[in-house]
Amino acid sequence: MILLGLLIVPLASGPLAFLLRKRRMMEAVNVTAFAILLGLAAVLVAQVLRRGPVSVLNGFFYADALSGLVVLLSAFAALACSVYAVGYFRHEERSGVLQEAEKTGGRFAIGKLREYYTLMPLLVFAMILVVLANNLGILWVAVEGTTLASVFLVMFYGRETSLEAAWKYAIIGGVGLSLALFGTILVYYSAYGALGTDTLAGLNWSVLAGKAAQFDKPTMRLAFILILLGYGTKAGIAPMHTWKPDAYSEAPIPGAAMLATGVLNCALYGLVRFYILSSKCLGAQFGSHLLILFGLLSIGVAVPFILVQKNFRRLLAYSSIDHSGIMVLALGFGGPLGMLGMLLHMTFHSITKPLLFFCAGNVQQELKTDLFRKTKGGLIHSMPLTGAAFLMVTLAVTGSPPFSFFQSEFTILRAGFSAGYFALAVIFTGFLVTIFSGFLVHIANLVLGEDPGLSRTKMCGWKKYSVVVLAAMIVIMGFWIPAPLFRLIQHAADIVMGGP
Amino acid sequence: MSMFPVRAAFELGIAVYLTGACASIASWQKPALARYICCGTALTGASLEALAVVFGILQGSPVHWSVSSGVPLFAYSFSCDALGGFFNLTLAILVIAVAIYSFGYLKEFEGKRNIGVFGFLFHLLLVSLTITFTAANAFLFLIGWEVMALAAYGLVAFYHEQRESRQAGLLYIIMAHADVGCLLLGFAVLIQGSGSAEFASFHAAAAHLSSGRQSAAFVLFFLGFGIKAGVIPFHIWLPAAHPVAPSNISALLSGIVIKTGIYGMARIFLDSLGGVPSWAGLLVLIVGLISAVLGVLYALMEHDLKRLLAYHSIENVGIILMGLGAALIFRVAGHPLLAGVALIAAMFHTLNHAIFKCLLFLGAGSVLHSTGTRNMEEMGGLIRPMPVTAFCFLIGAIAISGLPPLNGFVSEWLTYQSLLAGFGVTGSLTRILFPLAGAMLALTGALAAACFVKAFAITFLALPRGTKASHAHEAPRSMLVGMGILTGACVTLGLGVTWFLPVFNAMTDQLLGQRVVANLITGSGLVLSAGTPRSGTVSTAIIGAGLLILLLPATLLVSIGVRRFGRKSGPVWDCGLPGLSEENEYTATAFSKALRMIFSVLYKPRREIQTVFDVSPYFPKEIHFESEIEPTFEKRLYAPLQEFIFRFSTRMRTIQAGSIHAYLAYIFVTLVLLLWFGVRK
Amino acid sequence: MIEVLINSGLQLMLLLLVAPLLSGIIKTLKARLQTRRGPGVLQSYRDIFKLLRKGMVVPETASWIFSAAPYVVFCTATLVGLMIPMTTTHAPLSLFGGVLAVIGLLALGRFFLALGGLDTGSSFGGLGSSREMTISAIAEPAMMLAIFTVALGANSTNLSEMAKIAVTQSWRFLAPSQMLAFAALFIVLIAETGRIPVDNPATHLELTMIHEAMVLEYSGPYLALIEWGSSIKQLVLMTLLVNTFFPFGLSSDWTLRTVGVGLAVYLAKMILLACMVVLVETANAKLRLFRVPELLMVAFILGALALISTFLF
Amino acid sequence: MPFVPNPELGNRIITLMAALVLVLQIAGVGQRWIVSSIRIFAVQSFLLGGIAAVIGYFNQASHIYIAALLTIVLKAGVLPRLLERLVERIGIRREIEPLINVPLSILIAGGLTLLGYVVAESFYHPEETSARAALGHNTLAVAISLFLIGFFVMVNRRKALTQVLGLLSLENGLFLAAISLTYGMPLVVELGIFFDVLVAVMVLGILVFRIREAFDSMDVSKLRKLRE
Repeated sequence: MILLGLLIVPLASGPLAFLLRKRRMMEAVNVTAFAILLGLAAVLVAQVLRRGPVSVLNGFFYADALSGLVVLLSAFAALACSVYAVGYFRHEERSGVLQEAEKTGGRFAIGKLREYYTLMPLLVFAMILVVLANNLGILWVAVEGTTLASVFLVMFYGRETSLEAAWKYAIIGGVGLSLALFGTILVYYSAYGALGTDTLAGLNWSVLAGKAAQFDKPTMRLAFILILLGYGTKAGIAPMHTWKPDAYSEAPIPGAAMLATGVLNCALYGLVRFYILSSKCLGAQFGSHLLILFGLLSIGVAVPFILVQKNFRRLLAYSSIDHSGIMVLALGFGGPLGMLGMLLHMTFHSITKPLLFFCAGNVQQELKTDLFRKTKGGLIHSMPLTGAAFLMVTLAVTGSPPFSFFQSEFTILRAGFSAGYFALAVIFTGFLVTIFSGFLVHIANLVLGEDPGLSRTKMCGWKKYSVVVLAAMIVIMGFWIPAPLFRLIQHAADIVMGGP
Repeated sequence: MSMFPVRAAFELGIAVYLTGACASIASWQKPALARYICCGTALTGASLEALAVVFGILQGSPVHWSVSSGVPLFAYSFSCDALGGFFNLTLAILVIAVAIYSFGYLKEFEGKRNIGVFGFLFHLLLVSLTITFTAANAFLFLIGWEVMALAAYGLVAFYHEQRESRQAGLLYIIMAHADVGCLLLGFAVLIQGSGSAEFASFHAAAAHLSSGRQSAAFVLFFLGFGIKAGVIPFHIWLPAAHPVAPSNISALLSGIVIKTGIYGMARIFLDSLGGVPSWAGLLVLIVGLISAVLGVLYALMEHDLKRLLAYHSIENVGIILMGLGAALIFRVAGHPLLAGVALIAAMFHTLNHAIFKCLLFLGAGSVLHSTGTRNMEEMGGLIRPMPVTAFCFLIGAIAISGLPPLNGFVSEWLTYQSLLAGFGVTGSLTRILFPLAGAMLALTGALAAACFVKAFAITFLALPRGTKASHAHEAPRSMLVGMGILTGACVTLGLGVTWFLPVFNAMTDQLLGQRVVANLITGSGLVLSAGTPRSGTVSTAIIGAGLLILLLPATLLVSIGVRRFGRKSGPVWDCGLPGLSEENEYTATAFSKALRMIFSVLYKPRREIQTVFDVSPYFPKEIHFESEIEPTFEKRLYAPLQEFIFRFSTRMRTIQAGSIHAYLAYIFVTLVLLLWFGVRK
Repeated sequence: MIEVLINSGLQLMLLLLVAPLLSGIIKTLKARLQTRRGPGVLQSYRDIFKLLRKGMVVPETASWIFSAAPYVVFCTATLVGLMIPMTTTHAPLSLFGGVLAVIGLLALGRFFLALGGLDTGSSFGGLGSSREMTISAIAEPAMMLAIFTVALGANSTNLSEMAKIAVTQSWRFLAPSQMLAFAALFIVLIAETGRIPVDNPATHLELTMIHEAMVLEYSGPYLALIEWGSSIKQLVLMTLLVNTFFPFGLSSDWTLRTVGVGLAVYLAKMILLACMVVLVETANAKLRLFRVPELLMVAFILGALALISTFLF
Repeated sequence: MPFVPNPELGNRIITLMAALVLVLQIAGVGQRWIVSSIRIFAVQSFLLGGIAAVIGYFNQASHIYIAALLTIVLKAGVLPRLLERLVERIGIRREIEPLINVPLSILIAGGLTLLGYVVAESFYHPEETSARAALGHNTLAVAISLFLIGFFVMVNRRKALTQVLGLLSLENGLFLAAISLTYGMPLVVELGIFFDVLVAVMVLGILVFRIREAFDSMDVSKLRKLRE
């Protein structure tokens, strides 16, 4: 029941917003819907923790701890983004950016707002569907759905560059998802012999997971390669990452934040599901090597671009590439520690990344540019809260203790050592240190420095509190993770290890 | 007698620090209140910590406890043992002095700088330092370690409006993060061996480490801790970062923050790692030697007072490492007694350096506070307006130059003795190294004395070299009290060393399994001995007393003469020209010129003289003189590295040149390759 | 305790009295070697006595550091003298400070003297201080190496212990390591006492003077203390040299005869060393300042060789 | 007595049609006219629908008929019509020179076909002699080749529209794999995929149209503003 509720709430609130005429109403619907969604997700998690996997409609929708975790994170990110979006779009409207985007010459920007408040719930719906679908084919359909919804978010502002970004995103995403579909078909094929049935359940995760050991092995190998490339494209793993900087820098901030958290989680979720099948069928070794290769490559590719970055929105995208690389690497290192590290990382990432985007958004709205060279530094004088939060979240996102990423990265490092990848762990650490340096230099030069004499503007409450609350959560999570949440992560890690 | 509640006092101290942090930031709009809170809580917290540590050490057995953490993977376990306790004690002493000093020092900030933020970062630094020295768990240790670096970064970049501060802060935090990376890997090796992140588990598990792993761990830890301690060649951040921070912070940075590296080495090399490879001690010794000599040589060329002091920190860390390296060598060679002496030498020098370096930085802070410049060439004659500061600085200068009878001499003496003892107990080739190291230590000491003659004389003596110096005034009383405490500590630790040394018994017992201090004290408790029978002895107390006694006849002689034949004040001999002015005075650059010429191989000095004539070349209108030395490590090591990385990164940008065909091609090629290699039978 | 006090008292007297005499002897010998008449052996006593009876002029620009320096120079030199075995192997304060304390205390004196030189604000003072500190800095390692060679043989840095060991092995000085170390220490002695070819104690030419430049502004009793202190320092260093390497005649007990013989042998050895110093001074010209490091480098190499040869032979 | 279709015959027919599809795909690589490309795609899709129908017929898998019908209606009918209208509205008919010239492109396409066969080879189980296995072996190679060549077209072509066509023909490969390997996916999935493809083409169509409006060109190699 709760599963249906999780799907219906965003699915209904999108069209509802489309029908509304007042900005306030849309905002209210959006925020309320996502607040309810988060509540439902929490209930789902409680159920999963208490009773194990939940399913409805003959197992058409299915949720275990892993799905519960990802739903919770997606719902959280959605709520955070919706709260911030209220302040963000009001500012955009005030400064006339939306009106310009609408190209109607009108004073009102209600069309653009309607577009956002309709698309966003649909995107969230697709994200939730990815996670709750039992059928791996439906999972693919839903991932494609997230792409389609987010393409519109990327071209939201209608600038030439937005179109360019949207095109690249759509084409590269399209190719990637075709690869994933090919992989899904092959999984079905490899399972064909083992299952022998032709029913709907033939692609159901709950069925496949039990029999994965009997799958046809060569087919599974090909299937995993294709899935890795496919969902890897969606997750932004190098060398399929190229769309990310463009899309992230063009979408409106809440949309970009959603891409970087929710959508990324969905893609990784898909990857993880197939990884479990592959490791049951082929043993962990085959998948591990590929995942380590791509994970390390992603982190490595992010390094030079972070070092010589000129645009702080693109900087965030490369950080996202770095983080998805870390998660893939963790999956590759494997073992209980690797899985735990990966899921911890995913959790922390979903909480930290939105704040990073919000800070960047605040700065961009204030300075009307996203290029470093057009900023004079010294933002701390005119925007003390954003400036301090930006510095803090930069430290957090680059894995500096005491912030929570340190826990996951430390765990991942231990996983690497346990698996015997000493040299790789050294390279990994080297990359992390370099990324830290590059990132911090950029942001410190932006935030600190002489007062450039900007007027000190008052931040509206929606923006302010979304920043403050997230910042507080990041600090707290560094020292304390709620016990149920940790249990959930632990269960999810067990599932990734191949447990029930 | 009931036991003193060490844990409670310790935790209360931490709580006070944390409260201080929060209260400071909360009261940022009321500067005066923030100042009171900042200094008051720091003082209270430090006193509590000092109590906890002193009783912890006195009660003998280490206190160990765990706080259940919200992160089930990691435990927050603390241990107040002899080694950590000693460093915590050092910290507490410094903090007490600095807190009192800051009370006056921060007054200047009111209305100009945010004291709330300062107090927040300051307390964060104190908490993290305390935790670093008390953590009994790799995870907690790393948290303390990095928070310390971050807080220090905030304080180094506190004057972030100045480009110099910003750059220095970034350099600092980048190096600090690199060292965290090394430590992370090092701990990962240890944890891999023991299966737990607790320090206590490392020691037992280290016995099963393969020698390759052991060496790898050693190198990683040495890199990590070495960067933090500022050993050459990882020192470049230190002279950049320490001078630009507010002076009370510089004092803590040089006094105790870099000592965390020493602490880490002692903790890991002597305890957690079980045994170190046989070459390890030698490596530490040689690196220490190089740091000591080069550190002081670079210090000599500085005329920025605080940079000069920063370079001396490198030198002194080198001296400490020489002792530590000797301790490692002796331990591997199976001489726990000698190892104990060497360890005490290193640790005592750590404490001493903490005290006199803190004192000197506070003194420099007073001067900066009063004159507004760090450039020694603009100072001079400050001994008249600032007599107390000058006296304190002089005591610090004598102590840091290793001159008897102050504390610097004692620890260097112990270091010499352990180096000499090394000749007798080690194998053929290495034994030569010990006396050579001793000779280099002598060179270091003498150069340090030269450097501090320069620093003190150019700053405080003769005539003011500019208006800034001539309008100087003495620092407020609280600042003087802060310095006075440390001055007293220098003298007390120097003259009363034999009473202080038993503190080290617990530490050598913990790390080496032997209480060695009894061997170090003879002659009815007044004389320090080098540990072995017949070896050298010294008594700073008697030397001090002897100097005082001999002063008597000398004073008598002079005062008789003066009373009978008078004492006049007159102008200085100025070669018959009218009056001596500040332009005639010797400058810091001139003072070090001889050494600059002698060590020109190292310095590669460059100088440029431009003369502007009006009519005749015999009457120059203006002469411009420019002189600089080559910053070898920056220029030859770090700059090329940085350039390489950036050039590489810039070149890498072409892979993201906007062409969707290229992007698709990446995926296509990856697919084809994977199909070819991954699937083919 | 009493014994230490008496011993100290006696050695103190010896120090204070012999030091100016030695300076006088060196001056006279030098004059004779240069076929001059010279001022006479007692001239140094007369100088000190005269200076003590002069009024003094203290520069206006100087602070209390200027006044403190002469005391420190005098006291440290004298205290060091009490740590060194002169006529007996028992130096009175030997237990309270070995060779490291000796070097340290001398450095303390030098530290203050250099400060005193800079305190006046005169360029001469700065020049002298700079040169003095530079030369002593590079002399120090050579000195340490040479002394370590002996100390390692004796297994102690305690001068009395070193002397006692040396007395028992009277022909040890012929060992290559000892000869090399002696040579090294002799060069250091030249440098430390400010003699040609490192410094010229008899000049007031600004280009060449080192020690004299530092004390240029001192007058009256202060100058007396400094001169006296310097001559004590010279005596101490020379004593150190002869008694470490040629410990003949050092009495190891307190009978009148051995002490008497000890004193006589000691004086003879000092005069011999003085002759050596004078020979070197007369036979050489003063080196340019920047050639001095080369000389000291030679000393350092000699010291290092000495060390290596203890290990070889 | 009911007519029992001979699977052997079915396999022959399917293999033949699959080969034809592949030939069309390679022909698409060399094609310069956009409208011709669209028509080639339409014919290809029609053939695929045919293959689906044949498989359905010979294996009595009735739900494949639905897929076959959908393919023929959507991919061979609606989509080409939509694209042709778009071409008319935009008014660009000819593809400019691809990045790699035509002969070399065709050579590469041949190489990719070879790769497809090599990859498919690894799935060949000699011990398994069922008709499905043999069919799978043959058509999988074709499917992989179709996929790779479609991908190559996307890399190679400059026009936005031809990239879309590449993407569509690439998906044809998937379809071939899906029906021939496993006699189709579960129906719900199949429908979902069709729906998605339709929406994707519409989204891409909108994008093509807006790009044409904004840049006055359909040449995607000119979209190079967003770069490092």
